[in-house]
Amino acid sequence: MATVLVSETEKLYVLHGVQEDLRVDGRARMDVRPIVVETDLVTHTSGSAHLRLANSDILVGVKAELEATTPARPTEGRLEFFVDCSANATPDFEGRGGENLATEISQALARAYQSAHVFDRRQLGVLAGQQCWVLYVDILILECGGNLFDAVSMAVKAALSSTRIPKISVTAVDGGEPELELSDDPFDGAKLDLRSAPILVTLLRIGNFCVVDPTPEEEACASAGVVMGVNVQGHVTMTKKVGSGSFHQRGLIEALKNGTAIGVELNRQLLNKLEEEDLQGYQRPKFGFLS
Amino acid sequence: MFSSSTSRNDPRRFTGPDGAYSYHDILTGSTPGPTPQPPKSSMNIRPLFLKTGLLSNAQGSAYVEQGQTKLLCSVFGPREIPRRSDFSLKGVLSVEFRSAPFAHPRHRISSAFEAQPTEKELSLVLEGALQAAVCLHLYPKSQIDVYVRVLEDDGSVLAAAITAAGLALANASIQMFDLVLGASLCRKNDLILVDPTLNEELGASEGCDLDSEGHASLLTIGYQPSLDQLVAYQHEGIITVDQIDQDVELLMKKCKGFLPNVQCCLLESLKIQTKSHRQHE
Amino acid sequence: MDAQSSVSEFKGIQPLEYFQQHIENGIRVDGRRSLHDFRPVTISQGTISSADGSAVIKQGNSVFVCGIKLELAPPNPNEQNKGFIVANVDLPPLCHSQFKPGPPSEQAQVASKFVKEVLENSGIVKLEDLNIKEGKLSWVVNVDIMCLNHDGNVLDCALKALLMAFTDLTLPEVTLQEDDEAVVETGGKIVVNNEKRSKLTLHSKPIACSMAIFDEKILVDPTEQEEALAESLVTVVLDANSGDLVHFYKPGGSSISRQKMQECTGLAKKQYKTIAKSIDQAGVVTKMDSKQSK
Amino acid sequence: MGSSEMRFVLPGMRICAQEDHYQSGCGTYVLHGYVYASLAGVLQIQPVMKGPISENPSQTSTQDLVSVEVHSPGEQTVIPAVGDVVTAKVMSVNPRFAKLSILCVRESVLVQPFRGLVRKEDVRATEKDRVEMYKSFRPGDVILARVLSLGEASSGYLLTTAENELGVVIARSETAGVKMVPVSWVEMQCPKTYNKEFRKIAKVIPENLADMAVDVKVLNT
Amino acid sequence: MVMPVIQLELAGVDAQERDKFDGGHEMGSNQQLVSPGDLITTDVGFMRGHGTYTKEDGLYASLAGVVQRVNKLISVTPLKTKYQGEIGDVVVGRITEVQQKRWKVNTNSRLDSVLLLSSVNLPGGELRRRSAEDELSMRKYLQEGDLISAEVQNVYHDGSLSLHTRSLKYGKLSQGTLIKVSPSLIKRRKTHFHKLPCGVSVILGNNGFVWVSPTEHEEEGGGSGGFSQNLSQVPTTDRTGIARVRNCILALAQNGVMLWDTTLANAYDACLKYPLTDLLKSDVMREIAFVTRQNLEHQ
Repeated sequence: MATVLVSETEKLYVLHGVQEDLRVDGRARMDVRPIVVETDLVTHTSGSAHLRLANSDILVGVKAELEATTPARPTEGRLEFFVDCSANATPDFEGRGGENLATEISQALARAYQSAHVFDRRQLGVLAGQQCWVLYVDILILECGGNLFDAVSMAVKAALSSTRIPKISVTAVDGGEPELELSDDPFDGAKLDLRSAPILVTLLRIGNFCVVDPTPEEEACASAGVVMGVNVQGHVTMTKKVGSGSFHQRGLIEALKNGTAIGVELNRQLLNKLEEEDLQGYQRPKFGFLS
Repeated sequence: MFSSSTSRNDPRRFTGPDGAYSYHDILTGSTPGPTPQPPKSSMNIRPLFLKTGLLSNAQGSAYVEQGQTKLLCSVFGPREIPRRSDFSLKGVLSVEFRSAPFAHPRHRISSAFEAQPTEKELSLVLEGALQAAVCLHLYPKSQIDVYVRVLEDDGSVLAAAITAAGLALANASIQMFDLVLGASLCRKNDLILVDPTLNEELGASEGCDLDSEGHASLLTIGYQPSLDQLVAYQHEGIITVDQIDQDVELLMKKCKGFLPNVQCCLLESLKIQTKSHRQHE
Repeated sequence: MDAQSSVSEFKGIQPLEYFQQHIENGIRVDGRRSLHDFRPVTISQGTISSADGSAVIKQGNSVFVCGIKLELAPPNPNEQNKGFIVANVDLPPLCHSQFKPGPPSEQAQVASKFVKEVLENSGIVKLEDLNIKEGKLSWVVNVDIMCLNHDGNVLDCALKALLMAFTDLTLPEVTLQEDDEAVVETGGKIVVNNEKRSKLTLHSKPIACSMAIFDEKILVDPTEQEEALAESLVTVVLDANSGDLVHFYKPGGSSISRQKMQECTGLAKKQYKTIAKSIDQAGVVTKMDSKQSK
Repeated sequence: MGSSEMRFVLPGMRICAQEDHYQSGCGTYVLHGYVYASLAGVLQIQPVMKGPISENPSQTSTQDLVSVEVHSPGEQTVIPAVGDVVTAKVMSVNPRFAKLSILCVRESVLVQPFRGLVRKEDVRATEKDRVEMYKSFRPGDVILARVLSLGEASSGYLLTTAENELGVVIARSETAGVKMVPVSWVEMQCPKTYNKEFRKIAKVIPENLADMAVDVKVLNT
Repeated sequence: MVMPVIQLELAGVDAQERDKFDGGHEMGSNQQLVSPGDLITTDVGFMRGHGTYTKEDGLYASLAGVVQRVNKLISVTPLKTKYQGEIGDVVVGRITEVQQKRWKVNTNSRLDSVLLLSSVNLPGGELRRRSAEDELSMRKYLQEGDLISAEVQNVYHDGSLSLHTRSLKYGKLSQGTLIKVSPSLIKRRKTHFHKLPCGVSVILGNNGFVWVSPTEHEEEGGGSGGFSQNLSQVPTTDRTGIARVRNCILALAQNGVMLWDTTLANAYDACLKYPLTDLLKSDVMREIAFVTRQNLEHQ
């Protein structure tokens, strides 16, 4: 985690606040800061999204490319996550500084999306045993205002939901190699089924309590945390401990329960808003980074 | 000619011809792959073989054999933090988790010096676990390096690595709050496989197919037995929180189960050390 | 200050003096009674079941493991009847505090190059033996030698580990169906019989003998500390089957006279048979046992 | 506790309740009122020495305090701590300070050296203003020094030699390269050339290193 | 469990609402906004100040900001900038490094500022001599991460600042929270230490670092050289006040309202009609800034 310097007394103030369920910015332990999301901003991608959670600013672009299938899974496509912690976000990311965080986030996403029950990779299949779609999900962290796992995962889900996979027709030329034909119409694309796709929820343990959506200052006060992947059905798809501290079993399960509830609600709202945006159609005004 | 073709991107080692592939790829094509596991829960950890202090250069070392999974961990330090970095009153842990090129039964793992993303992730998980276990406040301005090498991967490597790292740190006389033990299990609905082999782990991730019934998941914990704390916790696959609760409970029990083995191993090496120390005197 | 701590302090503060005093008395720092003694060697084969051939060797405190992984590939267009051997020596940070994570150290590169040259010069494996079908398919033998504890004499140990892994190596039977040539590259018509495995014929038995030269004295099988303090290092490789000189290697250091060189070769000639025998007799140990007590 | 029977403990083992006269010493820590081991080693109960070492100065009392300690057999894993006497080799000298490489902490040899620094004002206790670094240390000298503080992030530990027992213990003469013999507080003499060189010399020169060499032979036979 | 507050919006919703608040900038007509390359004047009677350059025919801006004229000197004060200190400024800073005889302090300047050991009051009174022992135990007084309030004592030739805390009002800061805003938003006043009626103290550092903390009672402090720290738990009412003030400051700063005691008090009054958790919403924040600005014009 990119850590900010915080003095011992500031930490104490944060800690007592969490105990009292009144955090430094006035939130309760389970409150999330306002989130603003917009999709389809980057024209050269198959799908994209821009998400702002307080000061965390995330841009995600999805590119679909045709590639060879893997022998183990001939009917399925692939999802590849790549996180770029640019030095724009915080000077700590300069050089190789953001590398570990980037690995952690991309691996967490990969694990969260791994199960076929949350994201069916067969919707990316083209020609069994030969060609499939590979979705390259490029995540750019523009500003770092805490809680990156959650912000990134929501932006990823939004970007995937705006992704259109071009229609492909397979024509077999008299018994020889099959030929692929890509549709010319840019709007003639299939949407992905993201009804079960997860988002990540981070819960940090500060003192004896867990908080969601931590600010960078709160992140500096926490010793341990847990990141979990949750979908709208309330399934847990991935969990892992983050940070240098430890958990007691009870505390961990308590955190996971809270996280599931938050995750379901966030997922629900995100899906609703994305649907609302989708209904506005292609012609809706775009606000981009000035909003 | 012997392949002197050093590849363009890595002139510092010899690499084979492009397009080389493992013969296991064809094997699985012709014969039905790994024999399907009988749907029977297995609640036992495979035979454990533990040994500490077998490497003379490292401050501490441990060798763990868990079934066919074999790995080695060595600890160096505390030593001076090499590069100029921020002053820290706490010590710094640096963990590197790598697999030997021949560790995987099917594929050769590229020996490129750049670690694979999964290796990097496991390094970070291990680092997080050990940070919670080591009394880092006693080692200001210093760094403790922990290196793990998997010699053979037959599943549950992370769990074995956690146990090995705990042993190696204790062997290095690095102050710790508690020992750390690792354990993992694979769950497919009600079928539970404690300490899964590689095939069982793969079975779990294949169980993620829509065709197969139910959900599969893989859980690894790092556990401090006397403080009753979880220092590492990593899981993938669909599961409910209640199932996690049960599984964590079960794994903690398993950890307590093989705690005597770990203690015996350490005590044995303590006795040997004490004896040789006395002889010197 | 008790005696032990003063000794270790002396060793830590003035390593050269400490070392000199031993050598002058004709003994070694690690307790060997003669400058020409080898450290005890233990070898175990086939310990790594994920590899097609493997060996673990311990020589004193130096521990090496060698694993061989087989791959298939079409042969080089210029040498259609040959296979490939790719040998690398890895000195990971785990084996000594001097190594850091990242690209291979210079020492590791040097060792890899040495092993490659010995492989080429000794003709231990004929590359033609690794061809399955001329112009179509060959074996790629990936040899990875990894040091787990570096206490000197990397080259001897690496070569021994390699030799023992080669003796352990078995190759599965591979047959090619002749008729359809086009699909060979995709592996469609290759049949691998993993049950039927055969050993590789080894045509020679290269044995390395490394020596460190210090104050005109020759130390056989130097430890890491002896190597660091020595003026010059020499490695002589002989074929244990024929007794021929395979390779002579002297990396840098101060120059040595011709007599010294011959002395080194002579020493190696005297020793190689014992080494070869010790390897043969080392037998198979199934588990790694504890470090040799001094 | 009987001293004949050695009791081994491992990290995380609860040793005893932290009562009035039991103190947590090295190799242990206190949690929820109990003393736990943090090292794998031998348990030792030692009477607490009165003085600055006492960890709990408020309890300098009538009761006999004992310290619960765990010592690992063989080499201790140590790092320099404030107050430790260390053995260090001089790496470079400039008019303001000398850079050192710390080789031993107390009696334990470090596996890898730590960097250290002696500033001009910390060379000796008296006449601090008239200290000349080049007349105190030379590169290659082995000195004894005490750790003052952890120092800055960029440099090493801050050391001092401002005690009689601290300073140069081994030095070689400039011209002949022979080990010199101290002839006064500030001078050493080369036994070969009889040239004198200036140093800040430590009072106690440990047993002649040649004697140690005898020990070496004894141990190896 | 109480339903958590989650507010997830689409980008558009927010932007449409904004228009109604725009336009009320407090930039007076006498203030001239320029961007780099803009001609400021062709008059030759002026002197060239910071943020300007001369070409044959006149004086041009090299920064984006507000033109300032002091007699014959023309300079451009940038809108967004790192802090450029002046002697006498009150700053809030964070210790980043402990060095020999001095601390390095992050004050939002281009270079870290310096706080010399000789420029602080050590516990034990002003007349106490600094010994070598103090030098070794500097980390006991202030260590990495600690926050201080201080005054700029001197500006070095390279632009870096030297600070001092030799007054009882300066020193180490205790419990509270730090907010970072652009230094250009801090209005220069006679005092930058404010005790708001709601039991909250605010230090508006000239460097854009704002410290919000519970108001300490008078009897404490004094003689400790500003190193005493109150570690008791802050009561909930104070905590609510601090959270409100914090969010008000952010609301004002995000909407470009200058910060001084009057705007703070106005904003605090304006925020009271909203529940605390709503203060993070951008529309509420804008409303607070709008009301504050309006009140200012009426006064």
